[in-house]
Amino acid sequence: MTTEVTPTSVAPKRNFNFLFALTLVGLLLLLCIVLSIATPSFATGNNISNLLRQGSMIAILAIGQTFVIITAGIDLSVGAVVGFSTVVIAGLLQAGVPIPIAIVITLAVGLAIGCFHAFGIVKMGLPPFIITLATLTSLRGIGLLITNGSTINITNEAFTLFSRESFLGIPNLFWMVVIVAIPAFIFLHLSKWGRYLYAVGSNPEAARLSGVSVPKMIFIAYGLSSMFAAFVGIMLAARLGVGNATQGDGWELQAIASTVIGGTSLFGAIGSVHGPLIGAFILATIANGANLLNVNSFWQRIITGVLIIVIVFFDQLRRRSR
Amino acid sequence: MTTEVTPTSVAPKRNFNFLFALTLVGLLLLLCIVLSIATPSFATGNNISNLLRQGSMIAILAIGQTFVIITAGIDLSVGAVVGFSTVVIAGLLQAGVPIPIAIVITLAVGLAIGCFHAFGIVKMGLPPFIITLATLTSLRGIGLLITNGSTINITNEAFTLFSRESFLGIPNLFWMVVIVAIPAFIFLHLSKWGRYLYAVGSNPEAARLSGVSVPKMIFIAYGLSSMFAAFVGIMLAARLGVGNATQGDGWELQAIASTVIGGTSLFGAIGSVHGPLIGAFILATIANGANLLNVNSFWQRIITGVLIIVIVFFDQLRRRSR
Amino acid sequence: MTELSSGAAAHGGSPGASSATDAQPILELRELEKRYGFIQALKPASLAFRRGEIHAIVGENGAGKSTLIKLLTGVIRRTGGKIVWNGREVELATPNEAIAHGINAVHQEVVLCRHLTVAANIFLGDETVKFGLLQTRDMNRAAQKILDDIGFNLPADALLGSLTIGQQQLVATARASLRGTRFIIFDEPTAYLTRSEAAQLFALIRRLKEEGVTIVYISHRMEEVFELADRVTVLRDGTLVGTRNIAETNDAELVAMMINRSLEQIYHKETIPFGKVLLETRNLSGKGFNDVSITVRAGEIVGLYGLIGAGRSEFALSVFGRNPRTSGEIAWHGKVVDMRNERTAIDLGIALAPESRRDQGLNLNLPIGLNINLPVYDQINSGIVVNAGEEKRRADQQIKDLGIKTPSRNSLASSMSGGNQQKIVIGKWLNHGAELFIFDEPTVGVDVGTKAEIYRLFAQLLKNGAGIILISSYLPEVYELADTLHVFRDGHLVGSQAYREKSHEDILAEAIGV
Amino acid sequence: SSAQDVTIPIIVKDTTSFYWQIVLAGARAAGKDLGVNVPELGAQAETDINGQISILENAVAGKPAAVVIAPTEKSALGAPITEAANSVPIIGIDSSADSTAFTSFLTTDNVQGGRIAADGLVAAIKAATGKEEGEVALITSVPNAGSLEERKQGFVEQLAKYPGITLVADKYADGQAATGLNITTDLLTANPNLVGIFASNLIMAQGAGQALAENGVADKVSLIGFDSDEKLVGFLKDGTIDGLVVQDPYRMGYDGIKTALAASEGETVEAFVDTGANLITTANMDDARSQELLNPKVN
Ligand SMILES: Nc1ncnc2c1ncn2[C@@H]1O[C@H](COP(=O)(O)OP(=O)(O)OP(=O)(O)O)[C@@H](O)[C@H]1O
Ligand SMILES: Nc1ncnc2c1ncn2[C@@H]1O[C@H](COP(=O)(O)OP(=O)(O)OP(=O)(O)O)[C@@H](O)[C@H]1O
Ligand SMILES: [Mg+2]
Ligand SMILES: [Mg+2]
Repeated sequence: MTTEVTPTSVAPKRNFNFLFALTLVGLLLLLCIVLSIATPSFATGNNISNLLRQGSMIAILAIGQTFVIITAGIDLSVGAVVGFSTVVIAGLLQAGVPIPIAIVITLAVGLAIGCFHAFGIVKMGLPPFIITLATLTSLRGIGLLITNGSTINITNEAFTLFSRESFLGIPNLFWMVVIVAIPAFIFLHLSKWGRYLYAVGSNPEAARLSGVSVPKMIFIAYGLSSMFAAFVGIMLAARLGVGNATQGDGWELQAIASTVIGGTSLFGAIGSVHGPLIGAFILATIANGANLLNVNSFWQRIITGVLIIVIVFFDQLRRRSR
Repeated sequence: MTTEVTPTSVAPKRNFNFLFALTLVGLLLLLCIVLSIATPSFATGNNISNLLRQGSMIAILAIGQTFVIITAGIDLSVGAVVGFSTVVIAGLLQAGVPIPIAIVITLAVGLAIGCFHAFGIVKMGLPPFIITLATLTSLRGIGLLITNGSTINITNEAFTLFSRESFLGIPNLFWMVVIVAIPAFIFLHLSKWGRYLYAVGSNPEAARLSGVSVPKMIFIAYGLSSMFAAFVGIMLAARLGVGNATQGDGWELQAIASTVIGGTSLFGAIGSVHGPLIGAFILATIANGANLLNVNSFWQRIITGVLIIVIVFFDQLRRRSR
Repeated sequence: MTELSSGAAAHGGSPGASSATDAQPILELRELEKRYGFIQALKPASLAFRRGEIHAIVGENGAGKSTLIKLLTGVIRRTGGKIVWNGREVELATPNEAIAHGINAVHQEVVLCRHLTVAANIFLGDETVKFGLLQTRDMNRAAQKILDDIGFNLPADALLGSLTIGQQQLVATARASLRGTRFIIFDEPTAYLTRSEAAQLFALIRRLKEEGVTIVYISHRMEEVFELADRVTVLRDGTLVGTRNIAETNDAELVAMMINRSLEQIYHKETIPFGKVLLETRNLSGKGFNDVSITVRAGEIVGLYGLIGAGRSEFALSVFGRNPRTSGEIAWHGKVVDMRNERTAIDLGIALAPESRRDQGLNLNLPIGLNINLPVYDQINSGIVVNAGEEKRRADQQIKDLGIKTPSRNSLASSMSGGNQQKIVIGKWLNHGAELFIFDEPTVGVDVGTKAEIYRLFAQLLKNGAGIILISSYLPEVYELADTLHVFRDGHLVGSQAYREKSHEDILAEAIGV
Repeated sequence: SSAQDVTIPIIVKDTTSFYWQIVLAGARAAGKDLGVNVPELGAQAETDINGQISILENAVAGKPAAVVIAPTEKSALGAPITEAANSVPIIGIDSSADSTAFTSFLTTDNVQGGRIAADGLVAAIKAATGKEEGEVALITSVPNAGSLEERKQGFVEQLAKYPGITLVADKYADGQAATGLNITTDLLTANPNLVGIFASNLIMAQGAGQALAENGVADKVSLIGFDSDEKLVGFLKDGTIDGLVVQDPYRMGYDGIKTALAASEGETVEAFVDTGANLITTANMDDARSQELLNPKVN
């Protein structure tokens, strides 16, 4: 439905994206200003640190999700991959594997899961929704089986401390966002791979006829998405100090919501790295503000739902009017 | 991206659908035969009754979901609508509203939710994924707000008894499936409305230029989906004897899985009423069998995920080979 | 067949001659064939393309022309036979392999990314990269230079989706000419082009030929074939019927080869007395057109001619209730009506066969029968269910009347060739019936034989008391058929004339505005 | 100091559950009685550890006088609580955490609750069949919820003391009453000799109770639930459920706030309080104490 509106503008795409990002930043700033006035505890260094920590994981998931959505796909498994990865890294660390190696192995597991998705899509012809839904279901089962339904305690202090510390006054967890977002930005917006990703999402047949390997791009998109999810799993394990297969429940929907709020089109071929980042922090700010203002948690859900509608609606409006 | 494979079939589409349904029925029968051999308790009248009860709710959700998916949309809200409807009907019954009126009001609430989705899609230009995701979030919040996080106990005996009783040896809950499926079949496969639904899913602009009111069909599809969900909410309230806003969590994914297992294409314009029905009962049989065989519940998740992949894969294979 | 086979045999007899001489064909097909399941889209065919020639391929809809092209560009894989490139046997299994040999094509349907810019599309798969970073500015500049050189007036940094189909087709052409350094195939390139755009294209093709590039040119328009080609090959039902030097053949012979019978005349015109006024637009304005007043009477064909983008389709869509009007009024049978939506128009007795069959005309992944019956489901119910017998009867009738080449009404529309798809769009409205038919570019991609059929159908409709608005960018068509011909330019009506009142040149001048 | 601008947030595990709503009701009452401002916070699922940590961080950022928290996971909440305790006194309720920084701790021992359930189940089986033997099953609402795992541990440990009783099935559901219902009906089918079930939280007890009623085997199969609401009390009354292990959530909430206020004002408070878990059966359900536990003043 919503037959995509043919953009008739001749203006370059870049400016448009840039403007859109500005609007979103404006919204985020507005939220922050309102909250600063409404509650004195919002604009404190401590709270801003909290906010940065709280938004960071969904932000990274949203970036990975964006790659997938740009190819006109979807990755429902990221929440499950996060939970599973906490189990993997916790298990490895408790088995005495050194931190760097444990991290590399966990990321490799994530990558493998992503490749499995791409395999299902490319070679088996499964819809992305289905293959990632199946993984979502199975992966939690496997994680629970490994831990026998309990949690693995991580006793490695160095590992868990990392998540609570800061560098240059900015929480380490947020630095992780920076570390992921900059290469992601270069990949998507400045390299030819990014260009191919858009081409695949826009018209896979055209991409194929241009010599772009569509399967390869699908592997890259899903591989990155799952690897980012594994990365978030590592961050979460560090933050919680436990490995637990049921963590990250429903995060896929939060990541998708952030992505869409950030201007990504679920029909593919439209999206950026900065949009989803801002989208994720808008959602985090709403939750943070609601907590500070002591808004009933049920109201929080209602507000989040309504805000998703409002933000995406205005995005659509602007796109159509151009 | 899974550029949809152009079927080159020469055989009539109808026969094709029919054959596909047969294969699915075959799979279901195979499952039943294996389980009958594996455990003596499977093929007992009592267990079959239980099985029919267990599969009935997802089956009805899957039929509604099919309408939506045929229009190339998706309805993520059905689980939340089920939970919300249990609250509505429980509240009404406890307020002394007579059963028939309470049922009609609850169905009307469901219809209104569906119309809201259609409004968002048609008038506000929101992607179906987003508007129904927003409802999913908000609706649980509203339900929790109404009940203040607790359950509403239904003391109306006549209402709760209904779900336990049988008619002609078949559980009433399964009769509900029959009552929904027959008109749904006529609607989708025999009436002009069904033809229009397929046309809208295949190419809304072409449908529009052929005189089909696309908005009307979108309203019908989402309205029916939510109304079916409200109907399932009523069944669930009767079965559990409580209203509780957090019920039905994740049922949307089960319904979508049933629909896709039943041969519906997430790209729209392909699907039937009987396919999703069988899909839902395949999933129910797997769960039932796993319980009877005392399979670890973690394994159950894994098996379900793997089976979804396998079934959809073979469906794709057959479609492609034709 | 005879002449061709002997030619192929002569080349086939000396496969060892691998030195690239001028006499040696650049590309040779030996018993090439393609099946889709049971359908044999191309029967074993042997054909040799000479270096630097312009080789036209003509044939009816579904004859296998596009299939042949797709085989040569690695889009689909052959199911039998050999392809010999420069004396060596090649696979041509992937688009990349074809590109590597310098073979490229402009396909019948635009295959580009609408979300990317023109420049990004032109360089897709072959980007300029420095230190791993895209050199977007360089590529924009280079693309602009290419476009300017060719003479296409298009902005390189515009999004492809913001261009008309014709302009997109030109981008595809620019792209192909960059890659097809040895061999370029054009599959009905002028179907969506204006006359001046077509002239630019012809100039480009001639230039390419001078540079030694071999050109294969597929078209349903005979005059283009005679204007451009050195040789012409005819396909019928997946079979190669023969090849002719252009100097040694004529229209009639080619048409006879294509349809296996002779065709005295394509344009079928009968004088039918005009009846009462059906439709009148009074100073109608809307998005894309301004202040248009026309009248259509029963028995009359009103032609709307103009360059692409002149506003004719937008006008038609407003008359049909698809797009809102901003001012003016529409009168139907003398009474002013409010054309609120398509349904209103259809119920009044107006039918519109839209210009883009893929985007507007067809439900591609649904059966042909459903497509044909879509507007009439209101009329063929028994009770609440659709009358299945009537549904079948009506579908079969149109398939028969229009000669739609399909094994069954249950086949999907997407498996039809371009021209056959167009016939489904027309059949849909013939099935429904109407008092006023609006045909927007009804013969795009339709072969001569079928064109003649369609024109004969027009006469039939007129005799039954209907009126027709015929929108076409193909001047001979409107010129020969329209009782009244209106010319659009930039959304305005700039001239009207009765049947054959003015010359081609005058009308063209009006349309271009010189 | 004027208590009016004293803020003491309470953070529970899952605001969508009735049990935690009772805790919040107790806290709310205490807030009103003591003139303290009590924000009611909590994640929306018991398994959302990260959510609870974020909420704790946010609560501490608001510079409250003290924080009352029911840690959702023992080890994961340890470090955050220790860190939070650097700036405010922390009062733990319900469950423990790996932190020594609690100023005071009011808890039910969930392991003990599991033991009580085992004893209660065996007693009910004996009352129904005259023997302390037979097959029993355990249904847990969701995997990975700390308190449910503790109940399971206590239940299994205690059950081992009855040689005639065997645990034939140990099932996890997905938090849905309907799933609990389906699992129970299938358990009954697969184990025709089943004599007892322990459904270790409120939602599962609702589903299991409904299944026994649906299959008409309430007399044959004993059922023990955990926590209570109107529905379960109804089941208890009509004999579908034989016993409920009931904690005192209201008191936990009330005393939690009370203790926190005292601690914030520098008074010494008791370091550990056990609020207890009791088995309520058809026999003792009309006692005054039972009625108090079964009918907490939620609103
Ligand atoms: N994907 C496909 N599956 C099955 N049949 C196909 C497919 N593509 C083409 N065909 C069939 O192959 C035959 C040749 O089609 P092709 O597109 O080559 O025709 P064409 O000569 O280009 O016709 P037109 O002038 O209408 O474009 C037609 O009968 C068509 O229906
Ligand atoms: N979606 C749109 N939004 C804005 N302007 C449009 C849109 N579609 C078309 N136009 C503009 O309206 C004008 C008329 O276009 P229209 O398609 O009606 O022309 P036409 O004469 O029918 O030519 P064609 O043969 O291409 O259909 C053009 O200037 C075109 O750019
Ligand atoms: Mg063709
Ligand atoms: Mg037009």
